[in-house]
Amino acid sequence: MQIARDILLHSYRSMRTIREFEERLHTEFATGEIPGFVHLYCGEEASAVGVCAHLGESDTIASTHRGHGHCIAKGVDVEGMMAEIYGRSTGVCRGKGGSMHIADLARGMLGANGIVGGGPPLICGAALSHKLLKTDGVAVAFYGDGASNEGTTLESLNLASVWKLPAVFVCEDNGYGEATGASYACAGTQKDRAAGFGMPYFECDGSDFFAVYETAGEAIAHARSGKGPVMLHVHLARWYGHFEGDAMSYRASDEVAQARKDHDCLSAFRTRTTGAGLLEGASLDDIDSAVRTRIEAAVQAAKAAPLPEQEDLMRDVYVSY
Amino acid sequence: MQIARDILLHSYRSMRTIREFEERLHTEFATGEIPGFVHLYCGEEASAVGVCAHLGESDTIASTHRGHGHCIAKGVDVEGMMAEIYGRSTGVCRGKGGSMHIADLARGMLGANGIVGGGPPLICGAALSHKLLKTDGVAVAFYGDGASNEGTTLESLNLASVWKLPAVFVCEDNGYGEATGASYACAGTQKDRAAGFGMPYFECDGSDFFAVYETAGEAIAHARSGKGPVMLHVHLARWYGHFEGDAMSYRASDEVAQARKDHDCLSAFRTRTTGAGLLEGASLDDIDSAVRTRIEAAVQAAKAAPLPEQEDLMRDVYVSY
Amino acid sequence: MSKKSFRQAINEALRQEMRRDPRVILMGEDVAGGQGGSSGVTDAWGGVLGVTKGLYTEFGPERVLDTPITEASYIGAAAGAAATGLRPVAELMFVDFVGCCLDQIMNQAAKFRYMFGGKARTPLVIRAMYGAGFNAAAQHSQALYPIFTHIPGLKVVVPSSPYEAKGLLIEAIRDDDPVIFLENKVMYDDEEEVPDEAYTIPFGEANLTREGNDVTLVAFGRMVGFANEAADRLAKDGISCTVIDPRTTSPLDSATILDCVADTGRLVIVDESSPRCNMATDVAALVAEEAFDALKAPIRRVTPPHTPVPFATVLEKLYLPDVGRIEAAVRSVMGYKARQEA
Amino acid sequence: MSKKSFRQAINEALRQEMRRDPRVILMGEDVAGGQGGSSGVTDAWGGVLGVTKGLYTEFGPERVLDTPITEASYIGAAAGAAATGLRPVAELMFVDFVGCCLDQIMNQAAKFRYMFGGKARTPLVIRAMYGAGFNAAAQHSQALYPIFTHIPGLKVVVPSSPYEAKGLLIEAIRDDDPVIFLENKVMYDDEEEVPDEAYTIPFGEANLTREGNDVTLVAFGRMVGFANEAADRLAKDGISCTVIDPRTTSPLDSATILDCVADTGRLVIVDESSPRCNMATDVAALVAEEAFDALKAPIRRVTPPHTPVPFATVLEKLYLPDVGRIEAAVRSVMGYKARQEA
Ligand SMILES: Cc1ncc(C[n+]2csc(CCOP(=O)(O)OP(=O)(O)O)c2C)c(N)n1
Ligand SMILES: Cc1ncc(C[n+]2csc(CCOP(=O)(O)OP(=O)(O)O)c2C)c(N)n1
Ligand SMILES: [Mg+2]
Ligand SMILES: [Mg+2]
Repeated sequence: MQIARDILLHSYRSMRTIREFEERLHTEFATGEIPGFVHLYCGEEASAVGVCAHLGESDTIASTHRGHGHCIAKGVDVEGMMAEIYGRSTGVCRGKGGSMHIADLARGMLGANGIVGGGPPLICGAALSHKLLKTDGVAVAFYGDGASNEGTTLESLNLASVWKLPAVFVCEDNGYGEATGASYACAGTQKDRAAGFGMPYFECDGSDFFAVYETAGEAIAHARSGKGPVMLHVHLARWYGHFEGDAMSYRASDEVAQARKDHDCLSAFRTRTTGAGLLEGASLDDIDSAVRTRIEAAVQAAKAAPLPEQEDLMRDVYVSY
Repeated sequence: MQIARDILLHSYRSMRTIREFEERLHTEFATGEIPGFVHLYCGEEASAVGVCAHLGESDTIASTHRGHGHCIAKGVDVEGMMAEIYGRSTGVCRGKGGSMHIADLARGMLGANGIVGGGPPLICGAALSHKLLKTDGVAVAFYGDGASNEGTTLESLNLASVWKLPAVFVCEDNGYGEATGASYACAGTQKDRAAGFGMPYFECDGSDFFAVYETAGEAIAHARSGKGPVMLHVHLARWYGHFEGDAMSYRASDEVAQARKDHDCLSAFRTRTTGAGLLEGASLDDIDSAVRTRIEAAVQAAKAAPLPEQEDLMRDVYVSY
Repeated sequence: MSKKSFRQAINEALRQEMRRDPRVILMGEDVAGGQGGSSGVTDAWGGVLGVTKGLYTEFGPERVLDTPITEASYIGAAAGAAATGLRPVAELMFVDFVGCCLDQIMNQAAKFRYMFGGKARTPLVIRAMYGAGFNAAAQHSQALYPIFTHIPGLKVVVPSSPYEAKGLLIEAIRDDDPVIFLENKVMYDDEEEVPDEAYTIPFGEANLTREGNDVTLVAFGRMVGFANEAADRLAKDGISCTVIDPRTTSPLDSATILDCVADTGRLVIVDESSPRCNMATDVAALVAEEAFDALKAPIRRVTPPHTPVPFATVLEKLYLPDVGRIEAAVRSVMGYKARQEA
Repeated sequence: MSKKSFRQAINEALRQEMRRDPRVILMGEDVAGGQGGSSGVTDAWGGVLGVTKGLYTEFGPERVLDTPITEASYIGAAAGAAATGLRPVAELMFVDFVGCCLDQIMNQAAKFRYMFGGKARTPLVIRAMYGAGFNAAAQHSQALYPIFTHIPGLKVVVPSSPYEAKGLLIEAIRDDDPVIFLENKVMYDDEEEVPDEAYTIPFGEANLTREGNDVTLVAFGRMVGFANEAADRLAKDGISCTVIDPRTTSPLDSATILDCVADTGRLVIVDESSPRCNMATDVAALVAEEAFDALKAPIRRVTPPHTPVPFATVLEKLYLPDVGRIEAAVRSVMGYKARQEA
């Protein structure tokens, strides 16, 4: 499979932006300045980016509590995201949502979600909009291995099939729901579940951008062509705790180190693209440093940004009331 | 497979009792004397009876809105059921539950249920009780094809596998959920769903008592032996509308007639048992007439029974308050 | 103008709005009925009590969508569709089933706009039947509007007659916020004159169905009719009542309630929902805080007891508020003498 | 007796009851933690905020059951287990997740006994965290006890301190009805003297944390502490308050509330739940009906506004009732002059 240079560069930039964003949040959280719960997507970047590479702005995604990566991959404003996480009025949600509720409907981003399994039903609706409004769009639900057991998710697989919706169910399987292993919590297999709800099943290694890109391409094309929904099962590893503050005693001491060493989507991407002469190391270096600068600026801007005002408390509960 | 004579006679009596109970309710409902919603189990008798033949009083079942058959098969008092449906104080629930809420915990009958998909989670709990209290018992959830799509049902399949519960999930597939065909509402297959949640799958023709008896025997033995939950998919036809009052315009005009002709569990049972010399026609005739007398008496008793009293309104909301 | 039943009024509202705006769609269990059936007849039911009958035939399978029996996914789908350009009217059948899908209503649809800093619009209507009196027992007879009223981000409509139902449903469909629209199942055959053309009744504007000087009655949904009857009976004894139908519990027309209490000085609230944390307590608290000065007597509530809804007819009758109990409550506040006066 | 945190008090109550009665079991998401993990360490979390830490180690996997993330099925399983011989304590983590499992609570557990004519017993406890102040935003900060209080068949406990938490939780576990036990997440590190042995605090018996003559304050959960602080401050200005902690919203100790209002004639209610159809309205309605005579001033409610819970710290502070607002409400009722008097 040939991938155009600009897509490669864009994808690398997105993955690097997510990585930098998350690593920086990890450091910043430790200072105590970031309020609330923060769930990092580090190590899973290729999934969001490989999937979203096939989506246009009018396609729709729904995300999870671990949503920063999906937001960035779908094009949500990074500075606005950072400000949101800091609870500033310049945040994409004016500081009223925080990390778990970043959304940008204008960019087809239907929201991170504090409710496990909250997204899949919404995505059935977004897919229905695409179908009835004939936008040629698809709607993509990202959800975790833990969420793959929620009734809302399972019902949505069935509903999407019954309505033959242009929906893509991306099960991001990082092996854990909080501190519980998927091997404990998920009986059977995702593959059989896909069959159980009458949809094609795709799977791939989520640390390999090229594998995700290719498999997601097929899966999304199927849904977009009107043949009904699909499931894409992405195998991943999360590099930090469930949320910031989690000591991760339930994981073998070298599990994360191993993943960082052997399953780093960014270094794999670099090795492959430079090795094959698709991209030059220098271009990637340029991206790395541009991203670093951008995130630094985003953090500084967020810290300096104004807080919400009293009137924001009562605002936007309703369109009219 | 050899089935003891007393089991055969008991099973025939149960099926006949259900049939007579339901046919009589059909007639009585038309007179306007029976309040509320009534869902008849006619045509599906062999499922409840073939499954419950393998259960003792200390095993547990949970039923549905179409619950009369399960109750009778599990040994709930028929006179008390009739009185309940008539809203009398002599009813098994003192007239406070009605058709959709008949229960008898002392007989391991955890309740009919007005909520589609309400029973499977409860059965996980009952199975957990059996497991932890070491009763050697199993817990059985009856649920329809329509209910097979509810999140509660699907989550329960997973939970039962994760906890390795002695639970049996009996999907009574009569082809319809209300006025909607299962072919429309259920994507994929029940078999793949069982696999998707890691449990063995069994299926049988629900109009054939012997098929149900045999298959349920295997399925229940598996669960009882501690090997974890199973799914039993029973193919059925319902002989009346979804509830009394349903004109059934969504069904081909001969569909029910055909089922009554070719898939009548009672006449199939009679043909087979008398043909093979297992039972004599006269014994079955005796049962038929005894049952007829019993149901007639139950109806008369129900009609003559006292109504609940004012004090019943406030009673039994809590054990103590 | 012609006599229409509550059922017809709702059907007509849906039909007219679907004709007017192609983005309005319907979904729910058997809102058409017959999909996958052996006769090939579709639009077989038009909802479990026939309220949406004929809409599938007119608007087809793209706009009248039968769903599997999976409330969480299709109510959530309705929310998702609403946030992305459609204007879905989702039918939950019995409001009692909200326990299967509350999250999608409470944490998703209701909160999108606020959580997302004002960037979402969720023009969603959820229709559902409520109420006792149908011998439908504990899981098919609840009122539950207090639960929705409690949740910021939702609007809640409880129409009291066919005329009200049509105008309020059209308003709900045109509204840009999530609206819970509750239909008392016992009222579907009630009839009255209802305009043939489309019209709207604004939310948050109470309707005074009687005006009087002695006692203010606030009643919701089916209870409005009971309150009017009680008022008519009381009038014969010279007790004159104002009867307020707030129409929507959220937003609530507090101003009208407070004005009327300022005039009458006495308040009785009639609410068929369970008595704790319900609309009767809500209105009582409003008045005890903001019209305290005007009050000449205790605020009386006429509600069911704190029990599930019983099945048997005799018990269900005892359970529900009735005209007699409303009358008695009014007489008791009329007869009230403060201890210091007595 | 020793100083214990709210977290420790709850842990100890669970441990002591599990030791006492082998039918008491625990279930929930990561109530142990570590099942299926690669390190082999179990009891890795003991709940998301460490409240159940150590119980898995003591009681093992049969009695401390980690669940998949499927609230409807495991809360329903807890109800089913309760009806068949066990005494489960199920943890819902954040009460906000009740939208995923309300049916099993509202239509199953709560109604079994009534629907089944008194033949069921459902000794189920559902523990969950509630409350704002944690920057956990709109889906992890709600109070929601009004919803449970509204539902007949449930008991609802909102403990206000470590001492209260331990005694009320032991009572809940020994109770034979379904109990919703709500823990304010901001209070887990609060400490006070708590007896080491097991003890119970009966439901439906309010606790008077202050006694005074001028104003009755009724507050729930974390708000009790705020009300006490306000009372202490007001005392310095000679305003003497009774502070009532009802402990349970269902059953509610109406008698104590009415008695106190009879003495003080003035009532302020502090409730951190959303303002419509909440406990503040519930108590206000009770008093406006049954202690009307005694009232010398309007009943004031101190609650959050009718909005979801905002994320940013500044907004969340404005959202929550605080000591200053309680003080102001008390002063306003003290300063109240009826129009006719004025
Ligand atoms: C309905 C609901 N239940 C529980 C939680 C608490 N919770 C937040 S994230 C999470 C784990 C989710 O696991 P998974 O779906 O695998 O996603 P991951 O965190 O691995 O990305 C849980 C249990 C929640 N937010 N919502
Ligand atoms: C949660 C819920 N949704 C919808 C209904 C309305 N309803 C009652 S029975 C039924 C059909 C159930 O179909 P199935 O499970 O196949 O059982 P069957 O009636 O065929 O025995 C429906 C939709 C309900 N009672 N509960
Ligand atoms: Mg995971
Ligand atoms: Mg069926």
